[in-house]
Amino acid sequence: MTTDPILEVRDLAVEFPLRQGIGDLVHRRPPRVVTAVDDVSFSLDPGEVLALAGESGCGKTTIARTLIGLGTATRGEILFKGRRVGGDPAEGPAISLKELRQKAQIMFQDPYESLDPRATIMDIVAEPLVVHGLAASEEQRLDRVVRALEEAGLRPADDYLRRRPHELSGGQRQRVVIASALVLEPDLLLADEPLSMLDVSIRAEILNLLNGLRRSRGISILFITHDLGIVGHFADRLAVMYLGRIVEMGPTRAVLHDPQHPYTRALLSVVPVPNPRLRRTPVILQGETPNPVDLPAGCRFHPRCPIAVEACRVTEPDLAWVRDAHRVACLLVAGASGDDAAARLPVDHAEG
Amino acid sequence: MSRAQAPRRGALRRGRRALGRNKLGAFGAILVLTAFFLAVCAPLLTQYAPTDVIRDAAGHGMTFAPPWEHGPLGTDDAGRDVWTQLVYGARISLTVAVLAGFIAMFIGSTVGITAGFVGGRADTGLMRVTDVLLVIPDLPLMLVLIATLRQMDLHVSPLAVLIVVIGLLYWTSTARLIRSQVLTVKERQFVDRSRAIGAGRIHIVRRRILPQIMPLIVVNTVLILSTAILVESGLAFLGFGDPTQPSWGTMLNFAFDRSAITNGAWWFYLPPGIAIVWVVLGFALLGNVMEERLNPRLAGHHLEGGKDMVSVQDVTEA
Amino acid sequence: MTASPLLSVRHLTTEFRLDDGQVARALEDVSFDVLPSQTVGLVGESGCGKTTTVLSVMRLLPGNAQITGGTVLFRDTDLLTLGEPEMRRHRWKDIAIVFQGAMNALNPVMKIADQVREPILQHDLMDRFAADRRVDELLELVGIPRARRNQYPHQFSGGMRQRAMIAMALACSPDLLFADEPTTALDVMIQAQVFELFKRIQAELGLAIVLVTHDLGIVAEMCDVVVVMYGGMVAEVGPVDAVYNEPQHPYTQRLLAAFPDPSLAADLPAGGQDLATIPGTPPRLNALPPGCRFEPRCDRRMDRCREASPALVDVAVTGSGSTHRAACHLLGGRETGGPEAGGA
Amino acid sequence: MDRRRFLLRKAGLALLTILVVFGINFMLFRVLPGDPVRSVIGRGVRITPEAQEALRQQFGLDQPVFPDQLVATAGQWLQGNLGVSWSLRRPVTEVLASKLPNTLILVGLAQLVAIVLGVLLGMLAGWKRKTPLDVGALGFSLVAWSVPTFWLGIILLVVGSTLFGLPTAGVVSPENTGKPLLSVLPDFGRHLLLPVLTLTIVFLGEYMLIMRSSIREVLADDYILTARAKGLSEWQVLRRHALRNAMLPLVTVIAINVGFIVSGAIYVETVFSYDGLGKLFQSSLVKQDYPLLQGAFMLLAVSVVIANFIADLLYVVLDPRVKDT
Repeated sequence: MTTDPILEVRDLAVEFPLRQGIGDLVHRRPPRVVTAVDDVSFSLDPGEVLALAGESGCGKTTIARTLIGLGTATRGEILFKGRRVGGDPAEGPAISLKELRQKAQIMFQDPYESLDPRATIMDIVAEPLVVHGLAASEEQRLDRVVRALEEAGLRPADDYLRRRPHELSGGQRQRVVIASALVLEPDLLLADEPLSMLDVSIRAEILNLLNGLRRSRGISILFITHDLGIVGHFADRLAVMYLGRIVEMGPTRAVLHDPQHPYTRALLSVVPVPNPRLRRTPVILQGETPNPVDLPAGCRFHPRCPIAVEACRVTEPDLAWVRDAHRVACLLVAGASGDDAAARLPVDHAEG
Repeated sequence: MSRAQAPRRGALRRGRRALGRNKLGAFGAILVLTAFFLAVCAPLLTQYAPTDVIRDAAGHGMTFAPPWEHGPLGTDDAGRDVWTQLVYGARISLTVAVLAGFIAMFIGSTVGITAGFVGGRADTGLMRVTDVLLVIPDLPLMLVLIATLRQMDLHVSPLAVLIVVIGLLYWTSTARLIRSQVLTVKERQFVDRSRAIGAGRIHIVRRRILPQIMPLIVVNTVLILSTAILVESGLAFLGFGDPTQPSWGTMLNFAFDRSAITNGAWWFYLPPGIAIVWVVLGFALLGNVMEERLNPRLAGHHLEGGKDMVSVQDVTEA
Repeated sequence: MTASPLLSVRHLTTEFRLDDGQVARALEDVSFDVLPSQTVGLVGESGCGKTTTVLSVMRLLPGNAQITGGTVLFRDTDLLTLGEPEMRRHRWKDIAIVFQGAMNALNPVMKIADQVREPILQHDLMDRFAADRRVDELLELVGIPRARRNQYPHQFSGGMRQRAMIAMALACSPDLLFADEPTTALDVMIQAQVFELFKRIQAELGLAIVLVTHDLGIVAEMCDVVVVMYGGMVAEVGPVDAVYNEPQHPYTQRLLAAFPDPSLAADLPAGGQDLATIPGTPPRLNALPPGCRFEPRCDRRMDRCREASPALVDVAVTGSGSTHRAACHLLGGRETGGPEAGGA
Repeated sequence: MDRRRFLLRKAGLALLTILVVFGINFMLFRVLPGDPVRSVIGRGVRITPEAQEALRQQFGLDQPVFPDQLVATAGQWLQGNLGVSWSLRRPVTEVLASKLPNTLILVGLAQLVAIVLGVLLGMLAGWKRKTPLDVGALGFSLVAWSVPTFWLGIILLVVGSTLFGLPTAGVVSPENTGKPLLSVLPDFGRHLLLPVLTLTIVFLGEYMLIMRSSIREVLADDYILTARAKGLSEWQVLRRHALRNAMLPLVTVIAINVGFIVSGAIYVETVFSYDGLGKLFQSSLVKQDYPLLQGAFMLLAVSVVIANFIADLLYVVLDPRVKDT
């Protein structure tokens, strides 16, 4: 890597305290916490798309919200272009949250919810400019808003400026969201499930739009999704999360082609494939993701893991290199741990 | 009289839909406007003063003169013109209700927004106070307070006492309502988006939260006004109005205490009651129509209107 | 024809009366068959009429909707001609529904076991005691621990609720099961569990399933036959294999192209590849185009498409008893109004 | 569990409310100007300073207000000693106990009828939309809500007495005064009719309105569709699935409204000179009989708090999901 990463996340942990009952106070039980994100590290290069994938409750959304300051990190640090977010300038290069929020933008899942129903499209797209005191004159502001709208595919922009969100379709709203992110010309876009509420044909359009932005503007995108079916079309790298941790991370093609972690394998095997000639036998994990309050000891996936061994109950695996940039957190994967326990890993279970 | 504003609001809103939206709203507006018209134009609508005693040809006071002897609404036990009292009473009733309503609304909105937006201890504390006030039976509490204040020789008008007491007690349901609305709005994604853009607290409250809350405040004010009219009339009926400035409630108090009923003087006890129902109904209907008008998203579950097609959900809402 | 259809929908047309007095034609001329033990996928984007089709067959439409034409033959009985009491006897006993996995399809203040038991008692299938035993069997079948039978829906996770819903649907041993977006709110792994359960009960009980979904992948994995709907009409119908590999209707073609195929993802160029899109938006049901409903978005439209709505015509007859048919003028078929357009 | 937490919180609130009411009572009594002793013996009566001082000591008024008087008062109240009524010269507790049953019967009957009718009619109105029943129910509810209770009482009093010859005042006729109510039941019933009717109408309108909209909302829920799909008839759907769910908002409203019931009792008892707590409250206010006023206020508040808590309990029974807001 010759370029410096635009975003670096180091050992990020986010915990939410649980409300204590009267009984807990009386018995002086220590406050319990939900560990939403646990020791997550990754980086993102300029122009790169990193997909953060996993089921609900795995912590992927919490990461995005924490990055943009909508949640508070319990531990760890976030560096934006080498500057610590919210850090003390005395300890090295730092960036304020306010400045970060100018360079990084978030877009949410639900295009019906993420636009103020009472505001006009003009107000919504111009809001970032107002907040950051950019574009002093009215004309300048209008000019930038129009450019952003057109770049987001709402042409001619004049048709949209005076409208309100409820007059637009889901796809159009998501384009407005994108426009309001583009108006500040950000370097980083945190896209939290931007496609999951949209119909198939609309979804493709929005995905292509994001893809185009990355190519034309070199915006880096952290793409949060539960849909492993779509990442191949978009992401350069893929990180799979389970219960607050990244269990596997690597170039998208490598992970999809040769998934190492048993969870990734299972997850990939259950993604429906629109090809009736390719019906496979899915690896269906039984039960449900456990409650993040009482995390299992050892590898947190072991209670549901089809190949878990005794050691998995005790040792929590680190995210270790397999080959090239492909990393896995599993004791049983060769290269990921010192021993050759991986020999026990059946490799045929994901193929039909 | 009840403080159960929230459920009733919903119920009325739906009720309104059943009868057609604009007709009922217009009806409510007409009721309210006529009442204000009476109040404002009182001196033009009658040739008497409320305290004038009507005398017959022989110079005797006409007590309990029926409408066919003295129009349009006859006289009361002291021979005063009922119509005159009615139109001047509108002034008193509406003034007390409007002032008390605004006090209640101001306290309620402030408490609600503060509790909802600040959260934490401030929220807990304010809501504790609200809950306690909500449970204490309102009429006895008001009566005790009014009696006490009157005993304290404060040299203020009894009407001022009424206004303050009603205003100080009827903000609780508003505060709860607005707090819960603020909490809902605060959690909505477009507020998160504003925060994520870097907007400060003041910007968010002013530009994102208040605009969503305003319609609720306005509508609730109108509905509180209808409650305030009822409460004022009740207190006045129990004898806590200002006998020198009779409101509709005070008129009913006189009618009841001075045997208008046993004398069959229906022209004395029917008109003020009808006037009260008139205005209360008017405010209630108006409030609910305004609610719909001011809030385009009220009916707006996001399945409605947003999708490109008329889906089943859309049409089943009809 | 190897078997006579269990359910045969012909020319079904359903209209909604809107607030402003307009009429929206939510379904028009919908025809398809369901054979015994078959799985049929009803697929399309939101608002295409999938759910309306199910509710029309069950005659559970809201008050402002009306079925204005067609027949719904369930084993030779036209459900549309039955009186309400007779129709009630068919509901759940012959045709049951699993609704979308949201909390709302179960009564929040009723215990799970009571809800599962209710249809058994309603249709007088057995006494209370036997019904209770049956409930236990059903819950075991779908994998709900006996200890949880007396819990309430809010104590169940989304996946468990959907299992309870399925147990309830099986209570009267129906021959046909509608599953309306049964996994929409669920995670993929839970979705896989639910579909595994569907496959198992179908193998064990031999019932036919109509799966309503917007997910082309699910249809490919689960179904024998697919019905592609667009704008309230059937665009294409046929065996899944035929429709997916040789789609005839331009809408089906574009829809399949727009749907990402994860099995090919590993071979995509680094940085991904654009997906095919369908420009424009689906028509509003109260402002339908005069001719083919897909015409305004179709890149192969002809003059004829603007004038007349195409009827379903045979593309090829396959051996399985399901014919591959599509409604497109490119196939040169007859126009609307032709005799028995949807016959199997 | 959530339920226990919910009930604990509600119980805490109830206790706090009672404390606050006690505080208000205590403070107001001390804040009042003038010499309470004078009020006891009535204005214009001359007594010696010595006698005044004796009374003063008897009431504990020579002690410092805080904490001595507060502690003493709290202690006495806890023992059920609410002092002696100035105007009636009888222990307040005794006076209250003699009036409580009358009010409970009046209010209880009215509530019962209003709830049963409100649930039934509201349900039918919400189910059969846009029928004459629905529109009628709505119109009735709106007007009933807008009518001041006391005025409705006056109208019914006039109509009832002139057209049906019903009594206009009292709990029983003068000749039956003092006899046990059970022995003069027909007379008691005739006296109850109009006050109960007044209160019923006032509450019925509101309950009907809430039930009506609540049943509509519930009927649009998905589980109703499930119930229909199961082959249930409309009536079965309504009874087994919609009713209980639709009752929940009503219970909440009744809980909030208990205070409103007290207001209703005060107005109605005043209009019909019905000898209950409401009338007692009103008359002790007029007579400035502070011990009695305090006692009546306290009893009313405690009743409301208890009724409120019962409604919360009922809610927990009806709804397995308890949300702690």
